[in-house]
Amino acid sequence: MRVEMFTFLLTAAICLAGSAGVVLLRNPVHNALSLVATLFGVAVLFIQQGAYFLAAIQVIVYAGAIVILFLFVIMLLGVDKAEGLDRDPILGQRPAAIAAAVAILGLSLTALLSVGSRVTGQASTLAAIDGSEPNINALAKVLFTDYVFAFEITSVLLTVAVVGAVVLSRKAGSAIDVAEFPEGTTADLLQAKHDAAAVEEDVPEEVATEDETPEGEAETTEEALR
Amino acid sequence: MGIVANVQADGLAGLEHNFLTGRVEDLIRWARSHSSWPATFGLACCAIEMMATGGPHYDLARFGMEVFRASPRQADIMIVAGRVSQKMAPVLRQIYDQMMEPKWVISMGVCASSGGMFNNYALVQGVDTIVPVDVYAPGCPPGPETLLQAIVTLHELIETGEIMRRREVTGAGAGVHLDELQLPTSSALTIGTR
Amino acid sequence: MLALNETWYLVLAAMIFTIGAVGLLTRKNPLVMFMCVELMLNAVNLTFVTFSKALDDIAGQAIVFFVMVVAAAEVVVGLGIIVAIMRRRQGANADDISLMRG
Amino acid sequence: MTSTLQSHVIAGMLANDPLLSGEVGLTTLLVVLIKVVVAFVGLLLSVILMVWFERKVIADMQNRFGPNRAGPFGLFQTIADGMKLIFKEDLMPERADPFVFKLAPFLSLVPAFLTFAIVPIAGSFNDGLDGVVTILGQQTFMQVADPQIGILLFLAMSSLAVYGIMLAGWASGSKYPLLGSVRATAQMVSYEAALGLALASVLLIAGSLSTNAIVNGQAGFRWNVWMTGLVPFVIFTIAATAELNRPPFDLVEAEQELVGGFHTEYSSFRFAMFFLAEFLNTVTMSAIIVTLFFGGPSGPTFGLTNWVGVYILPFFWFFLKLLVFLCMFVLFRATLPRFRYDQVMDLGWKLLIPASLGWFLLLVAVRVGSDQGWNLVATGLAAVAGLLAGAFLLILSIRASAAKRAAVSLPGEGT
Amino acid sequence: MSDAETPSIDDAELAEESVEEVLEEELPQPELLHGVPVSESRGQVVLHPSRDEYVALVSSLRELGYWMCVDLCGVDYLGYGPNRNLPAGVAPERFEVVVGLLSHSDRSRIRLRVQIPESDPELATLFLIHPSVENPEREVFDMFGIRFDGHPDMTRILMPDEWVGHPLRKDYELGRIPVQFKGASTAR
Amino acid sequence: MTSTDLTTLNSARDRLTSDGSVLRLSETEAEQKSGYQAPTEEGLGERMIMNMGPQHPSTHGVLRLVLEMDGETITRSKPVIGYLHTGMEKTGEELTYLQGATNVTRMDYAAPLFNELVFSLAVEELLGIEVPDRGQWIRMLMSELNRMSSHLLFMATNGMDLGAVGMMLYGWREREEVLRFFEAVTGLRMNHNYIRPGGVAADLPDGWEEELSAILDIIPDRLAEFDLLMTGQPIWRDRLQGVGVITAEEALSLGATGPILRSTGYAWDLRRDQPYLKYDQVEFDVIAGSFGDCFDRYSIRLAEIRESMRIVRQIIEKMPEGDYRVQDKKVTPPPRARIDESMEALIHHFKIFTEGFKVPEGEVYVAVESPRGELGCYIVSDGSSKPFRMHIRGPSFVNLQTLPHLMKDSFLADTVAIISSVDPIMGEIDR
Repeated sequence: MRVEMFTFLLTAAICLAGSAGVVLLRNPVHNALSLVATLFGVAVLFIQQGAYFLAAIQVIVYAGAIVILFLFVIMLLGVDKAEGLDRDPILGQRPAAIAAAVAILGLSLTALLSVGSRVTGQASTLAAIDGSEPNINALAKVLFTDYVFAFEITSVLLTVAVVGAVVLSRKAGSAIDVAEFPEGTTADLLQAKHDAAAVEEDVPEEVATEDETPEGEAETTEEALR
Repeated sequence: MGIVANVQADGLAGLEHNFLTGRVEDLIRWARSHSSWPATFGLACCAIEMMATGGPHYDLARFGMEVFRASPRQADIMIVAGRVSQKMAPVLRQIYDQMMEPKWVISMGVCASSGGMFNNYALVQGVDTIVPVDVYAPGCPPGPETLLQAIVTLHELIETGEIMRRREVTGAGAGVHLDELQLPTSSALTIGTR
Repeated sequence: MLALNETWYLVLAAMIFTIGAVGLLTRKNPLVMFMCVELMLNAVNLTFVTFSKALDDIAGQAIVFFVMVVAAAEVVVGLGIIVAIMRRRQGANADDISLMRG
Repeated sequence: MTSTLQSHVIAGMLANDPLLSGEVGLTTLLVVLIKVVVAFVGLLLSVILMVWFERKVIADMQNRFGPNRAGPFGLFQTIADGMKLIFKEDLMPERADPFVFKLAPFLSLVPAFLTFAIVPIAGSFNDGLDGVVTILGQQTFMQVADPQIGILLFLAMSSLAVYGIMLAGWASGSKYPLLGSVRATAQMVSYEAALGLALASVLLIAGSLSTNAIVNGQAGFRWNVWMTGLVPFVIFTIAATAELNRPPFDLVEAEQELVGGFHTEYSSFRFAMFFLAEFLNTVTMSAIIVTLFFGGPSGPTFGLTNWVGVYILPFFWFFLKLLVFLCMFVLFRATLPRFRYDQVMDLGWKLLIPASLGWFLLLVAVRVGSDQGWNLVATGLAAVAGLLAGAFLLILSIRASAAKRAAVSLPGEGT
Repeated sequence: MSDAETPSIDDAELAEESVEEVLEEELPQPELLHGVPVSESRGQVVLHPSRDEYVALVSSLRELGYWMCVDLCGVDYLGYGPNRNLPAGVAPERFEVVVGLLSHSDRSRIRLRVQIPESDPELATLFLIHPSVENPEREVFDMFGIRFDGHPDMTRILMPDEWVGHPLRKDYELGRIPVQFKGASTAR
Repeated sequence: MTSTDLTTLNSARDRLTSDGSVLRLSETEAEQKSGYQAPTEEGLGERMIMNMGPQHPSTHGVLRLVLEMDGETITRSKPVIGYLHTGMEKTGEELTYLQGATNVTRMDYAAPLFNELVFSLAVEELLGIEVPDRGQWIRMLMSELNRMSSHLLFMATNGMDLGAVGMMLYGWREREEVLRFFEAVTGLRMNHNYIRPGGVAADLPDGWEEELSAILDIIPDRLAEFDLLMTGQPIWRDRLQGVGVITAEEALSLGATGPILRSTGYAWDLRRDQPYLKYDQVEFDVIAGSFGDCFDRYSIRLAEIRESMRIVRQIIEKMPEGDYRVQDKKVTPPPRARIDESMEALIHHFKIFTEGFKVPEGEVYVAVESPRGELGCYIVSDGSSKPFRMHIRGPSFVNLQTLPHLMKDSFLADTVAIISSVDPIMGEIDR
């Protein structure tokens, strides 16, 4: 029992620290890593409650795929800069959020602690957990019998999601604003050079200086969007 | 993670010397001399001979040196193989600075050591004006035998700790000069099972 | 020493959920907001598993399974949208996404 | 309540291992401790030997001697390398993210160690024995743990191994490593799918996720490599090579393009950890292949039931099989040119994943057919026909999309 | 002509004068090929277009099968003797740009020598006729300081951007550093 | 020769000058915009400037490439050179004609004998002397062997660049066999200074035929191994075929010569088309490709090793007896034995090595087919014993201009294959 309590407390601490990290840390990569910590904690708690398969899936799907995807996007977009937390997005949003949080937590804690250690509800008769049967087999049985329709629906959902993601992330022809990249052909450059009276101001230098100044880029796109 | 943050002198120079640290120091020197990974720093003709030294006939791997590291962070020996131009000099220095202590430099060939036959505007006359050189390998280009001799010499210096003493004296590299080896390689020597 | 029972798990889940909710409301970076949603989902999953254990009912775990699948789908699509937006606007945050209107 | 919960938990984690089914006493803990220590030390030793072995074998293939100065036959070469790296100056790049930079090597090292826990390395699987051995009077398996979810643990760890590489590249704060790590992530995530699908075929035959049960099921040369029809094995091996970032899939550290890939900025002991992790993973992956497809430690024990038949011979078989795969990986490195990034992706998505999925479906069809008592030949033929149709459609769609892409890009080329 | 002569500007001026004198005295009609004076050097055909004729000549030679511009280099004739092997009617200048053209069809080569005065070291680029001259023209600019008008990227190629001077000019020092031997008290 | 005519040539040229595949960015700006540890604000989805080299494992020495990339695709690029600039042309003006060969041999260090050859040919052209037959055949023998060693070096580096680590070592192993012969003949493994104005430095040593035929016996087997490891290797073919494609017209416009030009199907080889030495007396094939891609360039070089061996076999048969250098007191130093006997010979020897010999005024351009293409030498003589101007037309220097066009729209990983297939030698590019 002591071991169990110890495991729980440790894991709970990791979970809470991780989730706090997700909210409080400024760098998105650190946020993602904190999320991984929480996910691991939850996986351990799953194991503690006998849900082995879910624990494994939690690590494989959440940590191995979802958070990796997050990190991938963060790196791909290069948004791995620390975000300032000082500015309040909407006036009073933050106090309101805290208030709401206190309310939610207060309510649920009151509800939970008032009933003591009892869990209300009926013990299952249909899909009871049989101690002798491995957890995976039991889960598989209900998934492919009682919930087979839901299972099929989720597979459709996943397919749709994949297609959607591909369509969304496919690079449209105008993904790069050509105007931002004055890709003068050599002939153009030469022509321009001949035209321009001031030969000193080399055109190649213009090409070089104009491209990718992040601020300018953002401005032009902003204008384009409006 | 590294136990050593800044290795100017021997591995544990800061500690008081007793039997144990003495042994450990010997061990570290042994490790350093038997595992000195070269940085890939080929410049000119000498680079070809340097690569030939890594080839089957001469086999640098015997000294545990076939691990040419592209990243200077992981390399121990910089073999300046070839002439260093004025344009290259800053790059050379930058790469040297990127290498981690302890690091050793072999100046391979007369061009690197002194500018060689190209005493003109374009070349740095001696790479020791840019980085401290521990061993000079003469020749234009030095044959693989000469390079091997330079490497073996360097390894001996490292293992005996002589290199650090010399560095303290000169304030720069150890500056060991070698004679060029003119061994006939006409013998058909094939290493390995073939 | 207190005995470890279901309430502990439920309280922990409630706390994680709350933290996630606060994050969702206060952060501006859409990616971080997404992560907060994942936190809340995890809290709910933990609750499900706890009840499944308490009531000896495997159905709770089955539902967690579905939640995970749906979460994966949601993340895929959500990140797709974010990538599409961010490509156009460096450093976009959640407040700017209203620009998409119309 | 709590004690049942606890035993349940432990039984679940370590599954069928008889060691933990009864009362958990001090001896039990001792046995577990011994197993952990032996596995850890053995792995480290095997890595040291593996590095030496690879350098020697490659040297021999290239008509060279290879390391021969450090110790007899250069055996201490790896030790010298390790010592030197430990006592080398350490660096934290200016632009690096200190915490993540320090964390990353551990993230790539730890999963490699953990995976080995589920590999059975000895124990007799003949004559109805299921690999049970007796240590200090306790019955147990010759593996650190045998969880219910054994193979899923392997998948989980291999998906975690990505973190080390990804974060290392990001935390270095420079361009080459970042490119390397983005490549790595894409590659490893894609090949995990093929890996998992190839694995599914094995699980279908074995009917269990526990490695002990999988090995047990292969006793008497009913090895999965032919029970699953070779294809999953080939796919698994290719995907595993990609997962390991070994040649010809070593784009991550492709020296020729990205200098050192994700570990460009790493020096000293942190680099040694990556180095260690790479070879550790190679050993572990070979062990997993042996376990999944080649019956692990099972092999002829010549009717011996004493310690020779239980420890020595099975371990010998296991080691022999392991060596074959280590040699295979070395051979890959010595001979094959490197793939290009898009070729790796194409191979993964357009060939390996469809092929492993198709083969899995074929196996399922045969399995269902035999369960239902259908005519197996007819079932097989129908399944093959279905798969061929699917493959045809896939090829057609790939062709169509390639043609479309070419058509789109042509006007852009500017005439 | 002797190799003991030290190169100096005076000599070059002298050389120019003497050639001019020769031209004024005799005024022979230069032999023409492709409309420009031609000479021969060791059996190799050399054309001597003026700066104005240069681009048009290369262009028309290209039509005639000289498809490839194999070489383009500069020569600084500062301090060279009077005999420049120039045909009559071509006034020697300090710089020359030498262009080698190759015709694959009749397997012949032809060489162009264009005189560039020191006062105005500029020449039109061949880039739009033979893109292959991009690097060589940059090299000539780097080494001799001859600018190629219309070249898309007229920057230094071999020396660092901030380098001062043009090394292959005859009045640019070789940059030899006296060899110092270890222990020697004075430089030798 | 092929279907190339002026119209297609013109359109190719116009395409080259207008497709904007060259990144016209000065070195300093490229440095500012990127760098080895440059920031990554641009992100990977956008175009970014990347500096590759000058110290990069696959840039063959000190080539630096400034790449503009869209993700992993290269949109524009520019090779930046000069990191090995040695001032050899300037130094060459300070050295006598006899010393000149020592200088030029260090340019293309993979094929040093060709540099000496072209320099010597140019000087001889100016002097108006004819090298005796045996001297010419020895020159031919040595340069063909050098072609083999150079191409073997290419095989090694090309394999290495594409990740076939084994190939690296195999290439060196074979090259070492050839170098051993060089050492026996010239006394040095590289930078021989063997071919000098007036002939060669020394006659072939005794037993050279046996040594050569030993080499010629070994290498074909080894080349068969290359075929096994590379030519027939599916990954190898995938990596090279269709990568870095160039047409004959583009190659002509860009001045590309050697294997790059021949890979396009345009069979132009100076050995056959403008014969020098005694190439008109040996039989060999000019290897041409058909697609102009990296694989063609690789296989042309592989086949040229075989052709070179064919030529070497013929040379062994046909090697005439006689002098190996001109017997002209003005140019040739007296034989070593005579110096000990005669005071006159000693003075002669002293004078020729201190003052050198005078070369009549004039200018001349001579070209030979080096392993990388047309290697030319332009010498202006003012009648003194030192060249007034010595210019080397390095094939790599000109061939390097094809890089941006070859690399346009290819992947970062392909750049390595492409650079490798152009086979640049920086010593010759930067001189």
